[in-house]
Amino acid sequence: GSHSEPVKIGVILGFSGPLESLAGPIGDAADVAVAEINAAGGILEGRSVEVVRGDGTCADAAAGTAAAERLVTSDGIVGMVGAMCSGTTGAILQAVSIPNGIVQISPSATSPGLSTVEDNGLFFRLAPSDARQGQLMAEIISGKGISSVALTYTNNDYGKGLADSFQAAFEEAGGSVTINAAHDEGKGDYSAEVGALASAGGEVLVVAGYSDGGGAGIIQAALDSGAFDTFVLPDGMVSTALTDRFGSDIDGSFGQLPAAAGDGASSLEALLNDAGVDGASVYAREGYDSAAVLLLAMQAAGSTDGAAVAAAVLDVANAPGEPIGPGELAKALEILAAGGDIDYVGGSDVELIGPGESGGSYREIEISGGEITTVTFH
Amino acid sequence: MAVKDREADAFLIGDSMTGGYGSGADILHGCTIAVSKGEIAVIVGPNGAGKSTAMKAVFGMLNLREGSVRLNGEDITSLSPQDRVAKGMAFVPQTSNIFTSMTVEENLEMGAFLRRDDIRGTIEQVYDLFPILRDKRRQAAGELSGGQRQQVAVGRALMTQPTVLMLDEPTAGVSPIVMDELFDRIIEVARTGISILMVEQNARQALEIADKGYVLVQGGNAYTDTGKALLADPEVRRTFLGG
Amino acid sequence: MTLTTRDILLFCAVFGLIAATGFFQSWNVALGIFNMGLISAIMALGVNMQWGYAGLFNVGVMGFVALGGLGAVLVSMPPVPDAWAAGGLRLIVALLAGAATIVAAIQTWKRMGKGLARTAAMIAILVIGLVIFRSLFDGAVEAIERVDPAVSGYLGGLGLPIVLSWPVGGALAAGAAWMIGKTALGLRSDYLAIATLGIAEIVIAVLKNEDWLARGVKNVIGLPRPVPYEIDLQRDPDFVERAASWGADVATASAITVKLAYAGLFLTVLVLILVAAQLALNSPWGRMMRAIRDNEVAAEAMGKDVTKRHLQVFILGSAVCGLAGAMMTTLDGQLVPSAYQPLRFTFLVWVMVIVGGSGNNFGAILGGFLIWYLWVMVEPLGQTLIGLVTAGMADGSWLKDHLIDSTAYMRLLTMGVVLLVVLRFSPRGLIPER
Amino acid sequence: MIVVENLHKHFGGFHAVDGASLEIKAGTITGLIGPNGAGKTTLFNVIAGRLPPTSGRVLMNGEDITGLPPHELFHKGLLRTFQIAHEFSSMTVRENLMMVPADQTGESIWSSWFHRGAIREQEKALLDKADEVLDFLTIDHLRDEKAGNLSGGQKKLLELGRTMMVDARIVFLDEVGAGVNRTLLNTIGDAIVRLNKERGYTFCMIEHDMDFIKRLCDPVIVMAEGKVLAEGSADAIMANEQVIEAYLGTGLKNKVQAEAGA
Amino acid sequence: MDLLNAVVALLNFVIVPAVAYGSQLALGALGVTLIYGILRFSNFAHGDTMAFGAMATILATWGLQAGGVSLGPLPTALLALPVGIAATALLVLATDKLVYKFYRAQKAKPVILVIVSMGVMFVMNGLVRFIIGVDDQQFADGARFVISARDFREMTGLDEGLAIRTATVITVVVAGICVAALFWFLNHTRTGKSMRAFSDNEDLALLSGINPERVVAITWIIVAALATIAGVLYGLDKGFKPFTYFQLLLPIFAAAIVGGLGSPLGAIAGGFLIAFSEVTITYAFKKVATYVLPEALEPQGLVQLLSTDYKFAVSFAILVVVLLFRPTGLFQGKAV
Ligand SMILES: Nc1ncnc2c1ncn2[C@@H]1O[C@H](COP(=O)(O)OP(=O)(O)OP(=O)(O)O)[C@@H](O)[C@H]1O
Ligand SMILES: Nc1ncnc2c1ncn2[C@@H]1O[C@H](COP(=O)(O)OP(=O)(O)OP(=O)(O)O)[C@@H](O)[C@H]1O
Ligand SMILES: [Mg+2]
Ligand SMILES: [Mg+2]
Repeated sequence: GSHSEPVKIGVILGFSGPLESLAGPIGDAADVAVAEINAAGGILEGRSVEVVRGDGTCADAAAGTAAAERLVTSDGIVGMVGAMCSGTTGAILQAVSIPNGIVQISPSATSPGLSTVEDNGLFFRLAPSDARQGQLMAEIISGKGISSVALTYTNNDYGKGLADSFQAAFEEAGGSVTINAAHDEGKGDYSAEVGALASAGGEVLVVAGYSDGGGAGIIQAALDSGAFDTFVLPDGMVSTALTDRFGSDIDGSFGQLPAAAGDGASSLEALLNDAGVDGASVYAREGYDSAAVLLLAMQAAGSTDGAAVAAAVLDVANAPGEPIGPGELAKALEILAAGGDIDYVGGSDVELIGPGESGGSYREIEISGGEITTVTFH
Repeated sequence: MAVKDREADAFLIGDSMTGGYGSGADILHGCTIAVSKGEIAVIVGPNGAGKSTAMKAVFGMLNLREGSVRLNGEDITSLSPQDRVAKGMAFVPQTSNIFTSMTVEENLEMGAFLRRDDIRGTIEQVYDLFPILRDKRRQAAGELSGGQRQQVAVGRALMTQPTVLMLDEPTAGVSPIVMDELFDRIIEVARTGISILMVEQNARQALEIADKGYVLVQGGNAYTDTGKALLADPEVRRTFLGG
Repeated sequence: MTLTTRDILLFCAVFGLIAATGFFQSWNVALGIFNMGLISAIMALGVNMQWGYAGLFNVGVMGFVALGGLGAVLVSMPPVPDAWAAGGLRLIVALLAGAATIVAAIQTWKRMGKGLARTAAMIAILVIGLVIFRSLFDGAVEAIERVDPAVSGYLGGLGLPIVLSWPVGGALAAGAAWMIGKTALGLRSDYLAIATLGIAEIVIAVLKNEDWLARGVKNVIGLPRPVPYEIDLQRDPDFVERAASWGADVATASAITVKLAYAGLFLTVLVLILVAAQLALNSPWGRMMRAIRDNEVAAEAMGKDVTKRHLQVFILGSAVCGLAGAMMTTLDGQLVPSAYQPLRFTFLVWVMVIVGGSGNNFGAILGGFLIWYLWVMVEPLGQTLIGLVTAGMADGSWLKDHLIDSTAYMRLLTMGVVLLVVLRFSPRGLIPER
Repeated sequence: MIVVENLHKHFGGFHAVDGASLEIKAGTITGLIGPNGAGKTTLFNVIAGRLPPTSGRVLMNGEDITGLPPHELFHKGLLRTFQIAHEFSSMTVRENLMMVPADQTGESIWSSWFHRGAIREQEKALLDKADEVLDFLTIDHLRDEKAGNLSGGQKKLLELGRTMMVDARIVFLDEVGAGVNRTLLNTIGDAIVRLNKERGYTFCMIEHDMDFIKRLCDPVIVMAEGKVLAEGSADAIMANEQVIEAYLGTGLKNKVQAEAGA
Repeated sequence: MDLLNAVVALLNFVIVPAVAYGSQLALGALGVTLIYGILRFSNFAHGDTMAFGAMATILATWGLQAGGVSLGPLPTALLALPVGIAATALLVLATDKLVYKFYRAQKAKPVILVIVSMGVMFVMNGLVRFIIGVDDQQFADGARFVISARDFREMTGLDEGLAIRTATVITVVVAGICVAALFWFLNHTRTGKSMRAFSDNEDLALLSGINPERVVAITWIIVAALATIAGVLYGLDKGFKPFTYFQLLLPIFAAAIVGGLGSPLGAIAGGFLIAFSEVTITYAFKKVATYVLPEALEPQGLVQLLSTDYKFAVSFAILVVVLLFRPTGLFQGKAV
């Protein structure tokens, strides 16, 4: 295309369907990144960036694929942020991104299966594979001298993968998991699950779910019935939605989420909040970072060609280079334009390893006084 | 032609009605039926002649393309069925003429839906007429035998205390003894000044008590005369009344 | 039953819509819609057999579609030798033991006379059987699922060409339908509905939770394909040359070639099923089915074995749904159990049948294409709509921002409106039964 | 042909059929009459396999057929009509008749794919047969009408027409006459007699029209309150005091009949 | 003492939650069953009607809360209920006029109406999300508990706690009142009987002088009231989220059907049956057993009949079994 034409990128998330309430903030955060870049004069010598949204639905791979297909072949997007759920992500990758040579960066797909998928080098994700988090969570819990936990997970690839890797690691470390029970999203009533969890017993309850979905429902029911009062919260659970709802009732609960050491996370959260986006929502920061990495890679590659962009992603995301935090996209563009090297850190401490996924540094948190407080970084 | 003259001042008249169901072909072709105050008019004719259709047309359950319906001199062609009920008309259709899931007594109560006065007395009258219904008052009407259902249907219509009573084959399936009762009762009702318009296949008995008889064929009037006269007409007897 | 001019015009209109998508957006999108439209049409045909022919209210379509998907995995994925070694045999023995228990229980129930002894014997058999089953099964499952859980953790499939899975998927669905039919077909319409709905949920629960079978919610991805990969085409110099001679860029040409290949396969299946369905429907068999649907009591009195016929058509329809399910999983290239939602896989198919015209095979097919087209296209439609509505508003106004934020929800809303409009103008479906 | 032994059918506490025993002899046209609610239709329903009996047995030519499903009875040559018409309402009148015969090749889905020729021939024969029956019932002009759109009496005729599509051995008619024009009913009566004489059908018919009963039936069985009250020739029955009291009455109808007879 | 603990544990984790969930389902099922009983179709839009009613009430509640109105220990939302009911009634009446009326006049088959109601469902779905968004909304105020687990433990000195929530109590009471009122209304008032007559035989109802439009309107108004009440009580207990209301549709239908479609009593019974089967069958009796049994017999495993993974499936399996033995549901529903 000519130089004055805008560069179009797609943002495909589950805007309708079971995880619809998570999709909004992620998409909006991506918009914030794009707006920042446009304010800095765009990429590739002044081309502005335009976002085209598509509904991945999270539940209907075919509809998600059709949306992606349309974005790529009709709207003419040259890169894609998405999809949200691992299922749709895999489908779109196979059916659309690979055939059309489009770079796809998912902010939130965490299924370990995606690590080994045949992707022709086009697929990246900023969320770490769940395998690593499970291990870390086991370490943190054992570190507190807790030896027996009850475990519940949201019944999808994220929850199941996390729960399995955690259970394996925790039992390895000598702990015992009294029960490992799934819960389904959006089912409203969780008394049966909590009944079983309570009966199985355990010092704390590990909830591998979503903070505005079933996970919160489980905590509510557990608190109501007095079954548990301390919860272990992995990434999907840590958000202000949780503290807004339960306040200091869950004081003493703890957990971890992928996040950078330093203040990238908090400054991005502030940045997003200023733009009217819930910066604390799960994967919102990764949404911003995904869009940023994608566009910076285009700038670095000096073109929108898929293969070239794919090759540039790792350069942009990893050291060496000038570290780039949230809100510093203008600076990054400048450096790249001048032929320099950057190391994008962003709000989620982006560091891509192996097959192009986040290596995973984590922030350990604790709830105290109804607030999420950072304990340390791993 | 005495009958024809009296149609002008008939209490209820469906005048040269033409029409059919929905957008289908016409079933009625300029058919006229009428009944005067306190009289019994009987419609007979072969199956599919349009008797039931004519009754429904008079009751406003199908759109007429031509013709009109007048009650007591007033044109009611465009009134809805439930408004006609309010004007004192009552109708027992030929099929699905009871509320099957409701009890016998509730069926009768529904008949009196528009009445605001005490209906106990009327219910008792119906039970006296059809004693079997008293035994079955708490039973769902759908569980009754064919003839018992028919009795419920007629009872329901009587509950309205109408000024015009329209009956589509009220005696189909009822036993002879009940049929006699029913005809007796119909004569009685007519004597109180209520007009009765009925379709009958038990035509000979019906024409016997009729002040006026209509023979419908293919949606039009074939013969119209007093009941006795029709009964006496050998042609009518042979072709329509089974000899 | 022949097509009237109006019907043909309707078909032309729907294909015209899809073609317009090709002209104005891209042929890739259009072909993508067409391919899923073919699969939807087959599903709709299956439901139409059950509802349109025989009046069976099956709202468990999702379950049969999912079983078809399972068939695709079981046939086409390579076996996992480690898992087989770890517990494959034990698992099979366990399943056989389970089946034997049930058969034994049923036989006892049939053979023994009524009474306490029978109940006691039955319970004893069931309890002992359950204990044996669980002791074998639990161990085997644990062993299998421990084999590299992140990428396998299941037994894998047979490693056969995936096209073979289509009939197998149909057969799996038919088997399930047989079991369901045996127990639940005596129920009256709405009650049959809830039974099938429930059984579909059970099928999905099994798919989600039995990891040894098809990895449960961890999903199976990267199923083999019956057609070439785009990437391979793009690397094939012959193909590149040919694409150049057509004047298309290679990526587009390869994607379209692959889609056309799928379309050819799917179309063949659809035509075969359609011909079989039409022949049956227009023969005395179809007449008998319609009679049964109209009035079971009278049909029974006229010597038709209603129960048997219901079972037959239930199995046939379900098998067709299973077949379509296997085809869909093939097209998706993955099996994602949590994606099976009743709204999408049961009720949307019902919408297809009703909007198209139940009782009419061509109606069902038309409905399949049209509704799928809308399901995909309501998203841009909704966006356009919001764009139009907000065009006149002042920038930055609260309402405008709110509306633009809500664009995503326009998807279902538009779907609803379109559905209501279509049904308003043809309440008996676009191509009604004659 | 059919023997009913001490049959009971109870609905809750209500005894609709209360120990009825009767025999329908082969080759007869047996009339079954009785007051409304006597249990006639219920008896039919039990014999024809629609309802399971509470107790008692039904024998057909010595074979116990109690509780057999209707479709099996149909194959044994036992047919029935319904008092409240059970037409196949969304099918055409002709199709209503054509679906009746059993063992049509085309009723197997397999044959519908691979034996088109045989089916075509059978269909032609069926079609002719159906048209013949429709002609006879004077509803041939309605052959392509949806059965649901027929008039009340026409539906009754269709009910009867279905039994004429096959070679039955025994036919149970539940008030075929109700709602049928009397002139036509006479023709139907003639047909019944003809089927009985020429083809050896046995009939058992419920009817309230005593003219009709008298013309056709011998013997006549009277039921009341679930039991058999009397049995005999039509004349004997009509003179039976008990029957007059319970069923016939002495009112208008008899007067009219007397006149008609005169 | 241990026996007491066992009983309390059972109460706290099985009985009370099942009663709470059951009565929530029952209230929803009541609306579904009424539409089925009178208008003769399965209304798929009911879940979203509940969401709409709850949303309208929430907006009104916020208004009241902003105005400083409160009901003390009871949630303010109860005060806002009439507003929600009125808004919902207007919505469903408008829907009826715009949509359903046409199909009634056409005498369309029930299944057509079912599909049409899905169209309505999509539209309402969008409408609710348009107005209030997809997020969780908390609007409960007042006291959350009648008695909390901790208070109970302190009061009785037992190891086990027993929590009873205000919302549960309100829901149970309201469900009881609703079913009694509905039962009485349908069976003993003229209007109620005319509604049943209408559902039985529409044409004949006309012939009895019953005004069908009035019957339909009254039905919708009652349904709107039931849906709003159910939606609000559910929201008070669990929080308001549009997607959950849609998901609730399935168990609600299950409850209505197992109870016998068209029967208000059946809806209640069905709701409880579903809730109890979900909770009991998947409950791990380990804790209870530990209290009751001597130490030697203490169970090793969880003593759980089936894992909670299959909770939904199990309740459906039970449904199927119930239907096999009572083919029209517990309370003799009707089938179209
Ligand atoms: N399903 C049922 N439940 C309860 N009672 C029933 C049921 N079916 C029939 N009955 C009762 O059984 C009795 C006999 O009914 P049946 O239909 O056999 O009468 P019938 O002799 O055919 O009468 P008719 O001449 O009026 O048709 C009636 O009193 C009826 O109310
Ligand atoms: N709902 C309908 N739609 C279309 N045609 C109909 C409908 N009902 C009846 N007809 C047709 O109208 C004609 C007249 O029917 P109608 O019911 O008026 O006959 P009838 O004189 O009452 O006959 P019967 O004595 O058999 O009751 C018949 O030929 C019938 O096929
Ligand atoms: Mg008639
Ligand atoms: Mg009878």
